[in-house]
Order: sequence, then structure tokens, then C-alpha cells
Amino acid sequence: MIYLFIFIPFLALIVINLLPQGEGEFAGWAALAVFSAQLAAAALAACGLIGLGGGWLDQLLHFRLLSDRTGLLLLFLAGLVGGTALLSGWRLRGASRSNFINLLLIALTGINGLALASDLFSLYVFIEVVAVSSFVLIALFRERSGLEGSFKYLMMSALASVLMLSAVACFLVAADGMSFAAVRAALAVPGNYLARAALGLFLCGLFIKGGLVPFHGWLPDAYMSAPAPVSVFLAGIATKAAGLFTLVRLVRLAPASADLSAVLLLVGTLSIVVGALAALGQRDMKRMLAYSSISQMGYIVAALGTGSALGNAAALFHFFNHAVLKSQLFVNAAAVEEQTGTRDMDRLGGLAARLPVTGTTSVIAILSTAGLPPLSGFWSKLLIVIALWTAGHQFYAAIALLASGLTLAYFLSLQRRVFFGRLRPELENVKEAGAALLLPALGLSALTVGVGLVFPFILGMFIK
Amino acid sequence: MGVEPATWFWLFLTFAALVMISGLYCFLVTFNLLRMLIGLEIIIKGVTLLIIAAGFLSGQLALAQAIVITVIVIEVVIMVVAAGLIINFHDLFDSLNVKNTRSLKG
Amino acid sequence: MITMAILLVAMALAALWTVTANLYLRATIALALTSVILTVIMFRLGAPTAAVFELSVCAGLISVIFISVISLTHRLTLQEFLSRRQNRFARFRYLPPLLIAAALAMYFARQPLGVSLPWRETVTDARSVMWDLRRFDLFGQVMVLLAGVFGVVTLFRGAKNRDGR
Amino acid sequence: MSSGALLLLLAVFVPVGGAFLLPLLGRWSASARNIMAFLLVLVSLACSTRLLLTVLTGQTAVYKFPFPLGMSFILSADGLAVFMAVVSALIGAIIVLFSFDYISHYENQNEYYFMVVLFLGSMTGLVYSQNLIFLYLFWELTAFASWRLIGFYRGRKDVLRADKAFLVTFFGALAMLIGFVFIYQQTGTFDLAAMKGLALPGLVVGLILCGILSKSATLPFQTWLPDAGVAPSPVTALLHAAVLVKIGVYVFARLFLMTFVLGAFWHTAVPVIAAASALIAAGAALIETDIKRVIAYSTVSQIGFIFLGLATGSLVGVVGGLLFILMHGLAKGGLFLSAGIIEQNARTKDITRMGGLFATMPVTAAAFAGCAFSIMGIPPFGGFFSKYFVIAGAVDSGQLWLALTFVLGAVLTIIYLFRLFNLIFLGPVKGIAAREGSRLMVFCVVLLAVLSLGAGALINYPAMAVRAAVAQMNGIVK
Repeated sequence: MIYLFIFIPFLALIVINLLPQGEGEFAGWAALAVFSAQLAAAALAACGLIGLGGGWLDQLLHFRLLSDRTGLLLLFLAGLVGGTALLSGWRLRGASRSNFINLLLIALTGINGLALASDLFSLYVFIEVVAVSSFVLIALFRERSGLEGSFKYLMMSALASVLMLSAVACFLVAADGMSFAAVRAALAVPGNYLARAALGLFLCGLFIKGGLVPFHGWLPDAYMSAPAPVSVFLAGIATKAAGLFTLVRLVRLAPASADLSAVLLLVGTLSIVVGALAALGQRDMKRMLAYSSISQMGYIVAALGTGSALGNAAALFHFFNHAVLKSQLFVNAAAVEEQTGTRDMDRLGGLAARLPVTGTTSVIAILSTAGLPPLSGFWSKLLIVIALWTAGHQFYAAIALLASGLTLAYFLSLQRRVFFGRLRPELENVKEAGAALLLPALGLSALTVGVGLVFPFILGMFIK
Repeated sequence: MGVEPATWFWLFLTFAALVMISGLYCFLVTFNLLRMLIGLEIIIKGVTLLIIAAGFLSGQLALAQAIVITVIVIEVVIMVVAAGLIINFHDLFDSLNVKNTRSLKG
Repeated sequence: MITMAILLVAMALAALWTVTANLYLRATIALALTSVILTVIMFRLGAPTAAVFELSVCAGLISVIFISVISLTHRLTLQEFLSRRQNRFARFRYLPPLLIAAALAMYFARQPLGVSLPWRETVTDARSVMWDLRRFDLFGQVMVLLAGVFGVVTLFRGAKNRDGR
Repeated sequence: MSSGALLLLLAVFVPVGGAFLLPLLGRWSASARNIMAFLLVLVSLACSTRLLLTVLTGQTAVYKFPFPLGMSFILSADGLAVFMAVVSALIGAIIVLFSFDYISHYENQNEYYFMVVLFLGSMTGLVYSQNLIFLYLFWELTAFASWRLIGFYRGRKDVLRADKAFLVTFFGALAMLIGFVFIYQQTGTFDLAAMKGLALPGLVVGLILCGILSKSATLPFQTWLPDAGVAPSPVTALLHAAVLVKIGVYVFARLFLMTFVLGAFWHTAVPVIAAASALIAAGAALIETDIKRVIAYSTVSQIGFIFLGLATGSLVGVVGGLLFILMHGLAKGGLFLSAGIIEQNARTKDITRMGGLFATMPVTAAAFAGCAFSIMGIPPFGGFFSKYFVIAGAVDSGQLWLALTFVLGAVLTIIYLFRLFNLIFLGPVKGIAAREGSRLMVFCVVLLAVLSLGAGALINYPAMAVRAAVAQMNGIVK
């Protein structure tokens, strides 16, 4: 069954392009069906209701897919965030629309490949699939900032690829092949410095791909300059899958070591603090969200740095929360931009009166991101802090915790400048966004609240 | 070839590094999009050399070749996309110099 | 050993020329030359399949792409050309010393690798490795190519029908 | 499930859950929403009162739902919790009643009732929580609700100050959470019952105190409270006089009197902080001219006294501190609500522009005077007894200088409250001759004043509840 995750988007892509296009309505519905099917299938598979065997296709194709819960999490999120992005791009028309849908499907295939790859080089190939489609998506409208952001991302991403390929070359010498098993075996050999160096190179590449401090320069530009629906996709899942998910896979290959842990903790904490501080000074809504994204990714990396089972679980949980919350915030930003025509927070104000749904859902999202109980973000941050603390990194835990105060600070300033406060006279005629933007926002915040409320009940299951 | 394998490895590594440093240098000092792309291309050449050499030294040449072929395909696609971006960029600004055209805050 | 060393030196020099050349066209030619030398190295190391790919795609196709980009975008007066040459010398004067320093550093930093290089003779045909073992990568390649196709569709639509949204 | 556990769940989740229905109800009918809000708080009050009877017989009620990692959800009704819950629900119910008229001509009423009821529900939850994580959870819910409530008028200044209040308390709470995680590492659980008698390192006590002091607006975190006076008066009464700031005091009692053992250093440090806070805030109250800021500084000052009482460690002092929570809540609620009536009718908050209002609003003036007497500590108002106990406690524990400081503070209190009363109600009419407020509003104010008086006249009954609470504490010199 697991092959379906790869082939359904691929086949949908072919079918959509073979059929006459018309207004692109059909393509949109077909793509939506693909995303929803993936969402449902991943959820069912996670509950054990769908088998994950390859069956006869394994004999035929030899893809050597890896199916575990971590991968399923990414598949689920790809369906969720992809569907959200698709809906928020529903208003696109003409060539932009069909290109958007096609590239979204390709990127989805890439993410699914990432989730299922059991081989370091395959991982790299699918990272590139996601990356190339992201480049084009950012430049979808071919306007000034989009081209610039896209080119910047392309260059940084290519440098990251070079680092990863150098790592692949080193592993060729140091390990017996590229599969996860071989790499793990090579890393477990104590004197294998080359494998260690390769791991370091690969990590560096992933830090660039993920946009972590100090390699974060491209990320705010790319997020900010991308068209609204694309930034939902990029921020929600694409760069996270390419950077962080791969990091999760990689870190699990290496045996626990103090060096690796120190690097991850340092990069993670730096990202948390620098991202939050930079976010405080922004006046473009999407740019602030981008810096916030860097900060939140820092939590995930820091949690991975503990190397404990609890830390890994907490990292994945925060990965989930972050994908949900960030795509929701970007959907809200898209709604604001669509209705008012600007993202400059100094020219907005009091929109909660005119955009009640967007305003309310964004409050939920920011509070959850800042870690206010009982929303889902609180639990993941709490677990991260507990994991850090019990692993003996009290200092980092304290920083991570206090930085959520910074998170609240910049998000409160966002709320104050955009939603809370008095309505500006020139915004008197603004109306609530359309259903295509409201539905995902409502769904995602329901997920945030629901997961937060249910979480204590599934805590035990989660830790195992 | 009667030389120590480790010596071979360092030889290839050194030259791959030299090639990559040239490319990186070009990448860093120029503000011209096309130049940056050329620098990038040179860096990728260095990596290709490294992969083939690694395959040769570890006796996994076949695997290394498969990898190199995949890398080349990806490289070409990236170059095509980058070329598309550059041409659009030129259409808009009539220049390839990012210093003149920067609209995004660093 | 000697031949290989000469080839490597030649490749490094070609790379140096590529980055320092003051005309795009010359840089492109130098880039192609680098590719060609790399091809020869690949052949000598016993990797003919990859070498053919490198030759046809990198030395061929990428040069074509670059040249078409140059012809679509590049216009220079003599004045600009001269000032640029001046500029380039200034900008690249640190590169050769840097390269020499790097080479020396690499030489002195030589260390035991921590792995024995066993010359594992597991060489099989690259095509069969590609097809039998790396099939998932092939699928990935197809997806990258498709992404490239849609990239071309999106980015080369012609400036006239540039649609806002 | 025992009836006690059911009562606990009802007391917490009826208001917390019901609050979410209020905005929906409000779309249909405003008065239905108002009555519903009042009923929700009343249910909580009724449950807590019923639990009070249980506790007075010497029993406790517990509800427990086990979660892993030491995060079990535990509600427990002991003397302290029930006392606190009854006080906050009682004052909360009166304030909700007052809001019916006060808030009726503003926008965002749906959100207002939603937040007020959510706040009171979370407050009840916090009081009953026996697990640090859930205590923190309800703690932050109250912070969130007060953020929305302070920013109720949506003006730039309002929202900025709401943000300030939220941020200060949030940072404090984070420091406290660090302390909790520290404790967690030592004990492997967040369950308070399992930590009884644990001695904490000084750093952890400091971190937790950060949270407590920021919530109760004690020095050095006091600035947000006077600023939060921009909120509507029922909100300031509810959050910043009667209930919210008491959270800090309550958690102090819960953690450091009932659970952990406080080190010698903190036995000195806490009274010093409290005394400094009490005196400095009293000084500020003397010079402020904004009616709400004066009362707010008075709150900061009085909270200092409560801390003082609790930190003496003597039986009488702690009894006084707890009684003080009740007396101060009733009286300060009354003061803020009267201030609300005055502010709404006189259209200014500046006391230098008021005067002679006694003639036009005699009932409010009388109620104001009653509440002020209680805060000053004039017998037979309730405030007298609590102050007396606290002073006696300080003398009892041999900290004579503390008792003297306290007397000084009490004198300052009398001075600034007289000044306030004088400027507002006596003398010639300067600004608008304000009319009396609506009947319901005046009724609420009078009710609070009467309760202040009644609590003093019948001091035996509250004292009984407080004694039941103190009996369960450890580390008290009896």
C-alpha cells in the first residue's frame, strides 16, 4: 500500500495534464482529492488500520521503502498543509493556477519520497525535488521580489546540496553503500573519522536547507517574497521536510555523542533566540512569521540535541505543531493581504472587528506557538523543556523556556498592530475572506485546540 | 597504480577542494547573477570529481557513477530554472547586478 | 599517477580561468573545458557511463544554456568591458594565493583516514546498478525533470503575458 | 465517583466550559447571555460552598485522573482551596451582576462575558489544582483572559497596557515553570501531594517567587497593575483587586505554606520584599490623582500586607493573611465598583476635578465609605480583624520591626483613603455633578459594603473556615 503514497500524486499529475484544462476547476478538485486521500490514508495507517507492506509491488519495483511512524507523520502533514496551500491558492486563475497545482503535486511527491526513502542519496534526490519545485513556485508570478527570493533560495540551496554531496562522497569511502543501515553501521565504528566528517557536512547542508541560524539569510526573503499560497506551503511543510525532517532521520542514524549533541543544542538555541529577536523588529507580517519560523525550528533542533527518546518524541510533536500553526498563520496572513492589499502591519489595525474568524483563529495560533496551555504548542514545548532538563542541559532549557516569552512579545505586537485595537478608518470596508481561506484556518485551529485538549490522554501512547 | 590508496584519496580531495574554493570565491565576490551561477557550476564540478574519486577508491564505481548521473540530471534542471529566473530578472531590471536591484532586506 | 596529477592540475587551472575570465562567453568556454577535463579523468578512473553523461550534458547542454542566457541578456559597451576587466583583477587577486595556501594546508593536514581503503572490487555495470538498485532515485530523477519542465513552462512563458495573478 | 469529586468537576468545568457558549448565546439574546453568565458563576459558587461544608467537617474531596509522566490531573478540595474558591466566586458573582448595567452600552460584550466567566472558572480550577502543570495551565488561562479584558476598549493605550500586563505575568510564569521543571527533575512528578515537606534550593524558590510576585503585582513587578486601570471598572475590580492578584498570594500559601519547606533566607527576604512593596505603593497612592490608580496602588500595598502575614509563619499571622484575602477582596471590589460608577457618571478619572459628589450620589458615597473603612481597618469592619491578626502574628513571631512597618503602612492607608474620599465626595462641586448609578450597580456596591461589615461583625464564621485551612498546613508555629 505504501507505494500509493508515491504514485497517486504522480498519476494525478499525469491525468490532470492529459485531460483538457478548461478553467482548471477539475485540476483543483482532483488535487484536493489527492491531498485529502493522503491525509486520510496517513491517519488510518498511523492507527494501524491500513497495512504498510509493499506487497507484490516490492518484488516488481525494488524501491526499498522505509515505513515508520515518523514517516507517516510527515505524510500526514504533507497532506494537511498541501491541502491548505491548495485551498488558499484557490483564487488563482489561468496559467498560474495550473502551474501552481502541478508544482504542488510534484512537491508533494517529493515530500512523500523523503518520508519513505531508506537511503541517504535517495533522501538527497527527493530534497532536490522539493527544492526545485519550490524555486519555481516562489517565482510563480515572476514579479520582482519573487524572482529575487527564488534566486537567493536557489543559490543557498545549491550550496547546501554541494555540502550534502560531499558528505555522500565521504560516505562512499567510509561506509558500505548509502542505505541508512550501512551509514549507521559506519558511524558506529569508533575510529571512523571520515564518516563523522561526512555527518558533519551533511548536517551543515541540512542547517542551510532548513534555514537555521547562522544559515538563515535566505529564509525570510523566500517566505516573504513567495505568493501567499506558496508561502503557506513553504513555511508549513516544504522547507521543514527538506531541512528538519531529514535532520531527524540523520540524527537517529548517529550514535549519541557529546559533539553532535553540543552542535545541535547550540544551533537550536541560537535559532530560537536570534529568530525571536529578529521577529520583534519586523513590520511586514509575513517576514515576522518567517523569523518566528526560524525560532520555532530551533526548538525542534534543540530537542533533537538531547538524543533521548523523550527528546525525539518531543521534537516530532513540535514538528507537527509547528507545521499546523505556521501554515495557519500564513493562511491568516494571506487572508489579511487578500482583503486589505497590504502586509505592512503599521498600516493595519483592529481587523478583528472586520475579519472575526481570521482574528480569532490567529489568536489561537499565536497563543499556541507561544506555548500557552492548554493549546497543543504548550505540551510540545513542555516536553522539549523537560527533555532538555532531564538530559542535563538546564541552561538551554531555561533559555528555551524564556524565549517563549519573546515569542509572546512579538506575537502580541502582531496582534496589536493587525487585529486587536481600534479599526482604522480606511479599513472600514474590509470584509471577511472567502471560504477557501476560512475553512483551512478553522480546521487547523480546531486541530490545535483539539490536540491540546486530548494530548494528556494520549501522552502515554506518544512517549512509547 | 602502485601508490597508497590514502595518498590517492588526499590527492583527489585536495584538487576537488581547490576547484570548489575557486567556485566559492567567485560566488562570494561577485554581485552578478550569471557569475554566481558559473561559480556554482564550478563548485558542482568539484563535487562530481570527489564522488567519482570516492567511488574509484572504495571500489564502488558503479554506485558512484549512478550517483553522478543523477547529480548531473539534477544539476541541469537547476541550471535551467536558474536560467529562467535570470532571464526574467533581466526583463524586469535590464541588469544582472543584484546590487542595483535589491528590493528585499538582507 | 603522473598523468592523473597533470589532469587534476589542468582541471584546477581551467576552473581558475572560468571564474576569472572577464567575458561571459570565455567563462562558458572555460567551464566547458573544465567539464571536458573532468570527463577524461572519469574515463581514466574507469567510469565511462558517467563520463559520457558529463560530456554530453555538462560540457554540451549546460554550455548551450549559458550561451543562450548570455545572448538573451548580455550587452556590453567597450567602456564597460574595460572597466570591468580592471575591476575583476582587483577582485580576484586574492584567489591564487588562497588556492596555494589551501593546497599546502591540505598537504600538511593529511591524516590517516580511519578507514582502510580495501579496493573493494564490487564493480558491476553502472547501468545495472542504476536500474536494479537505485530505482527509487530514478523515480526521483523523473520528478526533478518534471519539476524542471513546469519550471520552463512557468518561467519562459514570454514577457508579454506576465500575469499579476 | 464520589459526590465531592463531582462537585469539584462541576465547580471548575461548568464555568470554563459554559464560557464558550456565551458568545453563541449572545448572538441570540443579550439578556439570556447575561443571566447565563451569572448562573454559571453561581453554580460554581454553590458547588464550592457545598464543599466548604464538607471541609469544615474535617474531610477533603479529591478527583484524580491519572496521566503519565507525573502529570495526573488532580483536583483537591482542602480548607485553603475551598476558602479561596468561595471568596473568588462570591466576589466574581457580584461583579458579573454589576456588569449587566455597567457594560451594557459598549461593543464586544460577548467577548467580555466569555472572558469574565472563563477567568472565574480558571481561577476556580487553579485553586483546586493539586498538580503543578495544571496549576500552571489555569494560571495562564487567567492571564489570557485578563489580556483580553484589559484591552476591552481597544484603544491604542488600552491594548498596549493589556500586552504589558500579559507579558509581565507571562515572563514571571515562565520563570516559575522553570522552577517547576527543576522540582520535577528532583521528584519525578508534578503532583503536589507527593512533594510535601520537600526542601527547595534557594534558586528554585526565587524562580517561583518571580511568578508569584509578578502575578500579585508586588515589587518589583508592580507596574502593570496601575496601568491596567484602563480596563472597564468591573474588570479592574475583578482582576486587579479582588481575584487575579490573589492568585499569587494563594499560590504562595499553597506552595510554601502547605507543601514545601521554605529556607531561612526566604523567611527574611519575603517579608522584606512585602514590606517594601507595601510602603512604596502606599506612598504612590498618596500622590496619584487618577482614582483607579490610587485604588490600584492601594491594592499593591495591601497585597504586601497579606504576604507579610503569610510569611510570618505564626498561626495568628497566617490566619490574618487568609482573612485579609477575603476582607480585602470584598472591600476593594466595592471600592473599584464605586469608582466605576463615579467614573462613568462624572466622565473623568481625575480626582482633582471631582468634589462634592456626596450630595448627588449619597448611597454610593456611603458604600464607598464603608469599603474604605474596612480597608483602613476600622472596627467593626472585617478589615480590622484581619489587620489585627496580621500585626499580632508579626509580634507573635518576634519580628517587632515588621509589626512597626505594618502599623506605619496602616496609617498611610488611612491617610490616602481619607484623601481620596475627601477629594471625591466632600468639598465644593468642581466638575460634573454626577448622578447616582443604576439601581443594580448601586445594589452591588452596597452589597459589598454590607458584606464587609457583616464579615467583621460575624467574624467567627470566616475565621472558622480559615482555621480549617490552617490546620492542614505544615511549618506553622502554633
